[in-house]
Amino acid sequence: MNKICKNADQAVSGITNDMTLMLGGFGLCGIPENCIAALARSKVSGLTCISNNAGVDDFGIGLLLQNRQVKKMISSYVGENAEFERQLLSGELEVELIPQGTLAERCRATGAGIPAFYTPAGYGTEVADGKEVREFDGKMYIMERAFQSNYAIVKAWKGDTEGNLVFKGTARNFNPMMAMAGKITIAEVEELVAPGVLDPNEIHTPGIFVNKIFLGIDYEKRIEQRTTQEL
Amino acid sequence: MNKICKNADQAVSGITNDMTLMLGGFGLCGIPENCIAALARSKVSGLTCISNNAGVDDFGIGLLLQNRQVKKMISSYVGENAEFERQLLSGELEVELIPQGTLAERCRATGAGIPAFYTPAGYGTEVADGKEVREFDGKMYIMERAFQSNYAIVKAWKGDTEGNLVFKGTARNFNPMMAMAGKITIAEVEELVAPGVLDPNEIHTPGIFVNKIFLGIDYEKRIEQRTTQEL
Amino acid sequence: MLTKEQIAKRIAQELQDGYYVNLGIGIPTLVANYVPAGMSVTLQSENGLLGMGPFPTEQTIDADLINAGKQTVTTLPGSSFFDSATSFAMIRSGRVDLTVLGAMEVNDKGDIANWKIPGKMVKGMGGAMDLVASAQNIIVAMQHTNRAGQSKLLSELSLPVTGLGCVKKVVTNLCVMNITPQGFELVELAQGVSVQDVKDATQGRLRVSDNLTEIATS
Amino acid sequence: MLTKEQIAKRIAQELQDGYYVNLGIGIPTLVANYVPAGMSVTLQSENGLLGMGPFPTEQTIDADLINAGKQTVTTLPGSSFFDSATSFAMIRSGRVDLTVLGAMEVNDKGDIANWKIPGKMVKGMGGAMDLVASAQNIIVAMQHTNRAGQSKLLSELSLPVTGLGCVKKVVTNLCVMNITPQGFELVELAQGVSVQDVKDATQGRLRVSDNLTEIATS
Repeated sequence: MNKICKNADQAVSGITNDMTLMLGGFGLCGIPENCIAALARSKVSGLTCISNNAGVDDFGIGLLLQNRQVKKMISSYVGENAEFERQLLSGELEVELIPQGTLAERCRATGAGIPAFYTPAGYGTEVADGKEVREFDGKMYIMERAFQSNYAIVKAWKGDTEGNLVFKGTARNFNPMMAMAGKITIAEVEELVAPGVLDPNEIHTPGIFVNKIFLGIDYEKRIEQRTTQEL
Repeated sequence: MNKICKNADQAVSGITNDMTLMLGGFGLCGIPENCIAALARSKVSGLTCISNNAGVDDFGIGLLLQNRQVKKMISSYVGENAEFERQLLSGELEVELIPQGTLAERCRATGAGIPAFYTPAGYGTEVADGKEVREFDGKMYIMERAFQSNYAIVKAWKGDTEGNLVFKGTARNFNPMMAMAGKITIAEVEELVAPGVLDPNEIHTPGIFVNKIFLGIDYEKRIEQRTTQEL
Repeated sequence: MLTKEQIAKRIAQELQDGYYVNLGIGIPTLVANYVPAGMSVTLQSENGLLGMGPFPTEQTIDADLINAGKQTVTTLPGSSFFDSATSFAMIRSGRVDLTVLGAMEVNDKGDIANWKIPGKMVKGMGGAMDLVASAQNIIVAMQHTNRAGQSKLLSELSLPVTGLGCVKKVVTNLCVMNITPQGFELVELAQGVSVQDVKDATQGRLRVSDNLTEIATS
Repeated sequence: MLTKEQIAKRIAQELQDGYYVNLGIGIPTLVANYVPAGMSVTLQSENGLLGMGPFPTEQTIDADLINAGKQTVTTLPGSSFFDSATSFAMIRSGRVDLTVLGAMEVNDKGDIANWKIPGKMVKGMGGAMDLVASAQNIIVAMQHTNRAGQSKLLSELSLPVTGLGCVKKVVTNLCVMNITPQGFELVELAQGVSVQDVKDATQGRLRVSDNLTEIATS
């Protein structure tokens, strides 16, 4: 069973028009740069993208927005993106906003075979509209559902040919839950090693969740807010 | 803020009669040996113990059963324990059996502030008795609730004084979710280090979940099924 | 009639390259010994291990490394450890390709009973209910009849159910049967066993496949 | 009147040794600069970091290490990284002792609006709804009035709600107010601000504490 792909283009080659994708990352941190670039090259369109953010104008999911490949974004925060705003206001793009913790938990539920759960986030707000509201032990909760998605695309620091993944720093964010949640999960990694190189105790995502893996190239890792201090 | 306890007796000193405890471990692997011994010394009674298993006659939770300190066990499998069977049949001990995955997920839900979720495990069986049954996308599920417990007691391999924990091998099992789930969480560790020694990337349980930590002693790590081969 | 080892060996023929497999206690455990050469199969143990290897030697035994049967085991290159919630996440989300379980009873609708005998001490269901509720592909490995000679392949379960309509195939000492909408379908016979032997030992609805063959045990 | 820094400094007085704290974007972020000496406070960033340190130098900057405001940060000894599901598990289960947030409006029942202005581009709620629905102790840091001079402390929210009955305390440029069953309670005044100034700037139900004091800003 070979999970290894030659490159991003091969890894995303099964993605077709109108599919729903989960894309890891928080802001521009830990995003699957190689796969996004390959999707931009592929010209697939009508995509629904589940991702905490929508990138910036010329990087991350912003590249897919520029190409008009995205039909709908499901995110918690879509701030830094002028083209996004233009498409949204013109009605070209649909957006569903979800509380960040609910987004994370819905991804996790998907990967855990849990069809629905209750969370207090959004109770009493428009997020609760049309959802079941229920009291447990004197507190109010709303019912949230797992997602249905075709592919999950994640970025890890290291991976092995069995699909085991290790993330670095806050580039972990949504990647592990999305890796669990994809019907097919693609992982791009900065370092691809042989089985046994990664310590089994230190693996964040067990290989069973990963269907395709490849060694990414030319990571830009753009920084959105470059904040520094002098010592 | 000092989370460090001198020893197991100090760590469990807040546990009083009729409390509900979560105890990590699978079989005798990864059980909090030191805390169980301290509880046995403490003579607290009427305990409800949430633990995947109930130990063996003279080790693990079996020690608390011998002392008649346990009122109720909530477990998925209580096999290897003659004294357990005697108390159960005589009506001295109450037992609630829960599918293992449901037990794990209920612990995780408790620690994640999720009051209830749906799982397919047990649908159509006596486990579903009295529970809400519901269909999602053509499949039947039952609603399961988070636990209410006073203390969680876990065993880790390494820990630091901030409460960060790293587990080893399959001794991880239920420990991380229970650590998340305790109103108060006690961790015993084989090695206690200063903050910064553990790689922040490799921590399994972040310190925020752990209230008390101490360096355990004299680990026996008894093996239930000593299976070997000659090469 | 098949030995336990032959039952395991027959089930091993169901393996495919790249499969993730969960093996229950008893005969199912033996399946690991018959993985076809050149095939990569990864064993999942629900206590938190993927990539389980054979038993250790006396020198490499590790109390912190056991399987779901509480036996000491080893890891293979590419293995990973994880907590029990993640382990059952794999199981519930259908990532385990094949689950092999023992059973006390199976009925002709694919319901299974394997955790409780009324009147006897109940040890618990362990992970069995989670596995049968979620696994995409469940094969039961068991003796065709119980010690009293009664059929374990029934029209209705007599014992408390573990899961409904989940078993796809049963391999016994007598034969291989698929579970179909029409009940048990006898598809392969053990050497020396007749169709009538199977009929006599099967209480549930049974039909014989048009393509009945003999189980290859070599 | 308090500067933004003084608002942050006043909120820092609410910190206690051992607290885990989540600080929102804007004034709340500044609270980290005023942790009392000798006190151990751990900052949680909901994108997956516990034990956040100050900004890096140009030499130590790391694109894989940011906070929830997407700023590059560092870690302190004892820090840990985790995924977003675990991060919000901490938040929902009440493990975060203090949450400091900005707001567009707060009402006298403790409801908060801070994510959406109808007619303007909506950027999203990020983690705000999860935080306000679960935090045990929420302090709002904000200006008392908006740019048009209108009160942001209301009897009814005019903007879409983020969470109900969750704010415990508000620190503004004018004063400190607790949220009580009787509405806003003015407990501390900024130097040079009168009770009448606060009354004029507060649209919601307001009463003055019997123990009204001046905010210590030194």
